[in-house]
Amino acid sequence: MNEYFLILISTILVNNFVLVKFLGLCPFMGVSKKMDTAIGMGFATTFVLTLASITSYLINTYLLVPLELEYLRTIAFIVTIAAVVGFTELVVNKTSPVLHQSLGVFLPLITTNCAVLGVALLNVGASNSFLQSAVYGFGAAVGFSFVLILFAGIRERIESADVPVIFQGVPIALITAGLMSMAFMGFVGLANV
Amino acid sequence: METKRLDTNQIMRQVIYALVLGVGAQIYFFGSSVIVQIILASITAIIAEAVFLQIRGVKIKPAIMDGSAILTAILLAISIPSIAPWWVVVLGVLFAIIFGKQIFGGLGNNPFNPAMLGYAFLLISYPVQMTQWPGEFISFSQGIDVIFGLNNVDGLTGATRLDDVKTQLMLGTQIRDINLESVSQLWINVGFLLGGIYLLLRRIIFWQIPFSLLLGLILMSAALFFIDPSQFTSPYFHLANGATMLAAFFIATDPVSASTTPRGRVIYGFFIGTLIVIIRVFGGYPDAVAFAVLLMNITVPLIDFYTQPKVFGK
Amino acid sequence: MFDATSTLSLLALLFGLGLGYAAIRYRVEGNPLVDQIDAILPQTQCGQCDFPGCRPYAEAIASGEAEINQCPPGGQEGVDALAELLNIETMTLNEEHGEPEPKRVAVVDEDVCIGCTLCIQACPVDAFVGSSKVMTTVIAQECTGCDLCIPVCPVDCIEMVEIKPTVRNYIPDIAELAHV
Amino acid sequence: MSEFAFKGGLKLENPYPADEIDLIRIPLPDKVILPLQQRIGEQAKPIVGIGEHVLTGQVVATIDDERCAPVHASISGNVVAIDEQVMPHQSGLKALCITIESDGKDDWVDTSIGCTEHYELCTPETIYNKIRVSGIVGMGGAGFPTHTKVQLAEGCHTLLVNATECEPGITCDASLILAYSTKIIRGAEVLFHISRAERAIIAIEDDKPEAIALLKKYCNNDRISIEEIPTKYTSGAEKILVKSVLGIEIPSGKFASDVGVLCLNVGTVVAIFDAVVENRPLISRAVTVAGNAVKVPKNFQVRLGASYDYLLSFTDLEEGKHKVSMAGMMMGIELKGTNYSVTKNTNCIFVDMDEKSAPAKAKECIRCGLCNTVCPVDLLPQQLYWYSKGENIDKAVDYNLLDCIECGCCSYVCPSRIPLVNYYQFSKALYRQQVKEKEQTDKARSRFEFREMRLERNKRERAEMMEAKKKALKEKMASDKAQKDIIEAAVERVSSSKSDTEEQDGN
Repeated sequence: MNEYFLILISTILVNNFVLVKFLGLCPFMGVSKKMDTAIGMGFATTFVLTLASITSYLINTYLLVPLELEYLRTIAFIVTIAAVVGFTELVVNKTSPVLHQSLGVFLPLITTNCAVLGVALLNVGASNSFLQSAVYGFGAAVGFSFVLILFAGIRERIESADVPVIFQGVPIALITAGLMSMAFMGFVGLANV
Repeated sequence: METKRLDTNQIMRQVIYALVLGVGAQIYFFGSSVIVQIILASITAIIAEAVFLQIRGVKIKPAIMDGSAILTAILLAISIPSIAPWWVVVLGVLFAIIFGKQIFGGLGNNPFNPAMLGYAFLLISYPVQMTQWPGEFISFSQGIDVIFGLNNVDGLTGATRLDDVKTQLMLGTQIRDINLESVSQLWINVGFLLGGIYLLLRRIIFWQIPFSLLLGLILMSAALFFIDPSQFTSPYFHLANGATMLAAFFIATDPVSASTTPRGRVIYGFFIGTLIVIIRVFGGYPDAVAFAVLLMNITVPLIDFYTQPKVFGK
Repeated sequence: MFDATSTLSLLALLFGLGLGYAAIRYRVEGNPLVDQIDAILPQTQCGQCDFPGCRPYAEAIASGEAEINQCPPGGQEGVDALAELLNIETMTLNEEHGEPEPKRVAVVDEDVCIGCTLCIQACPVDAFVGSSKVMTTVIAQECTGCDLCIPVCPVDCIEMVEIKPTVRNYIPDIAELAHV
Repeated sequence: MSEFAFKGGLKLENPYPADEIDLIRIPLPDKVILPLQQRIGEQAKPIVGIGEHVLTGQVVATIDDERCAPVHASISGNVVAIDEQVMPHQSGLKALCITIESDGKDDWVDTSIGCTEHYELCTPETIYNKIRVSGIVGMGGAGFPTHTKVQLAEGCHTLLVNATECEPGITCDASLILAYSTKIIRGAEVLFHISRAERAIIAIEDDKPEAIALLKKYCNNDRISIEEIPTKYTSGAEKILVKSVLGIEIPSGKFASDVGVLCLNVGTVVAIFDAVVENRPLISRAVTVAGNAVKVPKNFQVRLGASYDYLLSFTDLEEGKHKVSMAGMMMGIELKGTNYSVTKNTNCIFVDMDEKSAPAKAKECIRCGLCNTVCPVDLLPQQLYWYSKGENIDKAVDYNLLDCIECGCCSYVCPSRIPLVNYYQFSKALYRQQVKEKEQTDKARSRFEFREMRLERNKRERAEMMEAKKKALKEKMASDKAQKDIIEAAVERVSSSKSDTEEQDGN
C-alpha cells in the first residue's frame, strides 16, 4: 500500500512529468489557455495514460517478451497508444463535441505526447508490475492534469495582466511555467521512486 | 469599522516599519552586516526597476515611490544569510524584480511572491552560500570583508539550526541527542511576531493567513511528533526556528500573490503551514518557506475561484 | 522476421477492428463545427466574404475552402475568435473584402421611393416592408446594415445612417480611468 | 432597532452636517428644460409645438409604452425650444428636451378631476393609472416608473417606506419628512388601498431624532410602524434595506416585489399622495446641495427642469474652481460644469472645491481585499476589477458582476484609489451591448435562414409546379398519342378491311 502511495506522490509532485521531467510540454502549453479546456484535457490524458500504460504492459509482458521481440517495443507501444487515443477521440467527440472542438488538434496529438510513450517505456525500464504500471501511469496523468489545471488558472489571470508587449502570449506562459517548475524543486527529496 | 484610509504607499511603508524589531534581533545576534545586505538589495531593486520601466517607456517615479520594490528587496535581504557574498543578494534581487514582478507588468500583476522567487532561485543555484549563517556575532568591518570578499574570513560560518538538525538526523542521531535550542532564532522569530501583531492591529493584514499558517504548521508538526518523537522535532521547534514568523506575517500575507477570499486565505495559509513542515522534514531544502509559499501561489487562482463568498441573494 | 511482421500486423488488425467498431458505435451526425463558426459570424449576411450569407461562409471555412479573414463586419475580433475556435494562428483582416465600419441601418427617403420592390428582393433578412408601386420602408431593428439594398435601388433613395451613441447605450471609456 | 444586520457597508460620519435640514421652497425659475428620455423605454414624443402656451402640470410629451410615464410642464409659460440638450450623465451626450419660459403666473391645469380624498371609492386600476399619468418615478435616484413597481407588487404583504438617505451627506429625505410627515403617513394609507399590504414599515436611520419624533407624532394608524435602523452606508439600497428590516434576502436578479415587499422612497410616497389626493402631477422635488464648496448645505424644493445654476444661486459657494457632481460623495457622477437641469432622479448636487478633492492618482491593485470586506453584497471587487480592466467580461460575469449595486464602498476604501465602480459600469455596459448584439445576430440568423427556406420553398414549389405541368402535358400527349394510335389502328383496320373486301371483291 505504502509503495503505491509513494509512486503516486512521486509521479504527481516530486517527479512531475511536466514540471520536473519536462515531458508533455506541447499540450501543457497548447491547452492551458482556458480552465475548462484544461480540465477536459486532464481527463482525456488521464484516461489515455492509464489505459496506455496498462495495455502496453500487457503487450510487453505477454507478447513481446515471450516472442523475444523487445526491440519492437517502441513501435508496438506507439501503435497501442495511437489506438487508445483514436478510441478516446471518438468517445469525446460523441459525448462532448464542444470539448472535442476546444481540444482541437491536441487530442489526436496525445499520440505523440512524449509523456505517454515515456510512461510506457519508463514502466518497462523500472520493471514495474501490472498494478505498479497502472498506478504509475495514473499518477503521471494526475500530475499532468494537476499542473495543467493550475497553470490554466494562472494563465487566465495573467491574460489580464499588464505584461510588456514582447512577452505577451507564449513567452510569459513559458516563463511562468519555468517559475512553477522552480517551485516544484521544493519537493526534491520528498520521495524517491 | 471606521478605518483611516491608508493608501498603497503608506501600507508598504507600514510593513517596512513593522520589520524593524525582527531585523533588530538579527543585528543583535549576527552583527550589522544585515544592514549592508538591505542597502545593497534596495539599491539593486530600485535600479533594476527603473531600468526595466525605462525600457518599457513607463513612468518610473510612481512605480518606485510605491515602496513595493524596496519591500521585496528588504524581505529577500533579511532572508538570506547576512554574510552571503554581495553578488548573491544582487542576483537574487534582480531575479525577483525582473522575473518575479516586472515581467508580469509590475506591482499587482505578479502571480508569485517576488522575494520568495528570488530566494528559491538563489537556494537552487547557490546552496553553499545560501546556507552559511554567521556562527557568532560579527563586527561591521568583518561583515564588509566577508560580503565583498576583501579578506578570507574563515571560521565565522555555521549552518542554521534547521540544517544542523536535518544533517544530524540523516546521520542517524536521535532527536534527544541534538541541541535544539537556538536563542538567536527564537528572538528573531519573536521580533517578527511582534511586528506582525502590529500589522494585524493596524488592519494592514488580515488575520486569516497568519493564523491558519501557524495552525497548519503546528498541526502538521504535532502529528509527526505524536507519531515518533524520536524522529521528528516538536511544534515548538518549528515555530521558533527558521523564517516561520517572517513567513506567517510578512511573506505569506503579500496580498498580490495570496488568495483574496476570506475562506481562500484560510486554505492558502493552512497549506503553506503544512508544506513548510513537510518540506523541512522530508524535503531536500530545510529552509522550506520559499517553496511552500511559491507552491501555494500556483494554486491561488483555483482557490480564489472555488472559495468565492456567497453573493447576496444567491 | 516473420514473427515480428506477423505480430505487428496482428496487433494492427486487432486495433483496427476495435476502432472500426468504435467509429460505428460512437458515430456523430452532422458537423457541429459549422454551427460554432456561424455563431461567431456577425450575421450581417452582407456577402462581402464572397459567399451568399454567413452560413455558407461558415460552411466554406469548415471545409477549408475559405480563409477566416474575409469578414469585415466581424472585425479583427471576429477573426481572432475564429482563430481561437479553430486553434490556428490568427491573421489580419483581408482588406480586399472591405474594412470594418461602425454599425449602420438603412433609411429610405420616402418621398423619392417609387415602390419598385427591388430592395425587398435584395434584402437578406427581409427587413423591408412594402409592395409594388407603394412606398417601401425599413424595420430598423431588423436591418443588419449589409448595404445590399444600395446598388439595386434605381432612384438612390436608400441611405445608410450610422447609429449614434445615446445616453442609453453609452459605454464609458476605461482608458480614461487607467492609472499612471 | 432592527434585528437583522447586513454584512459590509461603511459607517461614515456625515461630512457635511446641516444645522437645519428644513426644506426651502425657492421662487419659480425663469426657464425649465425637461428631458424626454427617461430611465426606461424609448424617448417620449412631444405633443406641444414651439411657441405654444402651457399650464403648470400640463402633459407636454407622451409615450406609447405602458411602462413609462409622460412628461409634464413644471411651470406655466411658453414653449421656446424643442431641441437636443446636454444630459446630466457621465457621457456628456445630448438628448431631446423641451424648454419652457415662465410667464411668472404658475397657472395650473385643472386639478379638481380625480380621486381626491375619496380615493377609497376609486379602483386600484384607476389609481395605478393616476400614478402613471402623474409621471411618478422612484425618487430615490433610480427613477424606475412607480406605477409599474406598484402593479408588480400587487399581492405584497409589506409596504416598506424607505426614509433612509441614499448616501452620507444627503439630507433631502429627512427634510421631506420634516415638511410632509402627514403626507407620508397618508400616502402609505393610499398604498394600503391599492395593494394587499397588511402593514407598512417606515425605515429611518437612527441619527435623525427630529424626523423620527415627527413621524411618530403623526402616525395614528396602527398598521404603520416606524423602525429605526443603524446609520450605516448602503442601508438605503433597496435590497439591503429589505434584508436589514425584514430579514428577507432578495434573490439575485429578482426585485423586492418578488418577495412580497413594496419598497418606496419617502419622496415617491409624497408624490403618490399629491397625485392621488390632490391631483397634482410630479413637477417638483427635494434636492440637497452640499459639498465642501458649499458653506451651509441646504435642501430645496425645486421645480423639475430648473437649472443647477439657478439652484446654486441660493447657496453660498466658496470662491474658486468647483467640481460638480450629481448625487453624493459615494455614488456621484462628475459633471462638466453646472449647465444641467434638475430631473426626477436628481436627489443631490455636490459642489466640491476642485483642488481639495482632486482624486489621488490611481495605482495598481494590490489585491489587499479591503474592498471585499466592505461590499454589502459580498462580491469580490478586486476580481471584478481585474477582469473588467482586461475586458474579460465573461469572467467578470462569472464573478457575479451583475449583482453589483454600484454603491461605491469599494472605491472609497481602496488604498490604491482605483475608481472601481467606473470599471464595473464599463463592463456592465459592455455586457449589455454584447447581449443585445447576440440577440440581434440570432434574430438576423433566423430571418436569413427563414428567407433561404422561403426562397428554396418557392423554387421547389415552382419546380414542382413546372414538373406537374410537364407531366400533365406529357400525359396529355401520351393519351393523345394513344388515341391517335387507336384512330390510326382503326383507320388501318378500316382500310385493310376495305382492301380485303376489295380483294374479295376482286375475287
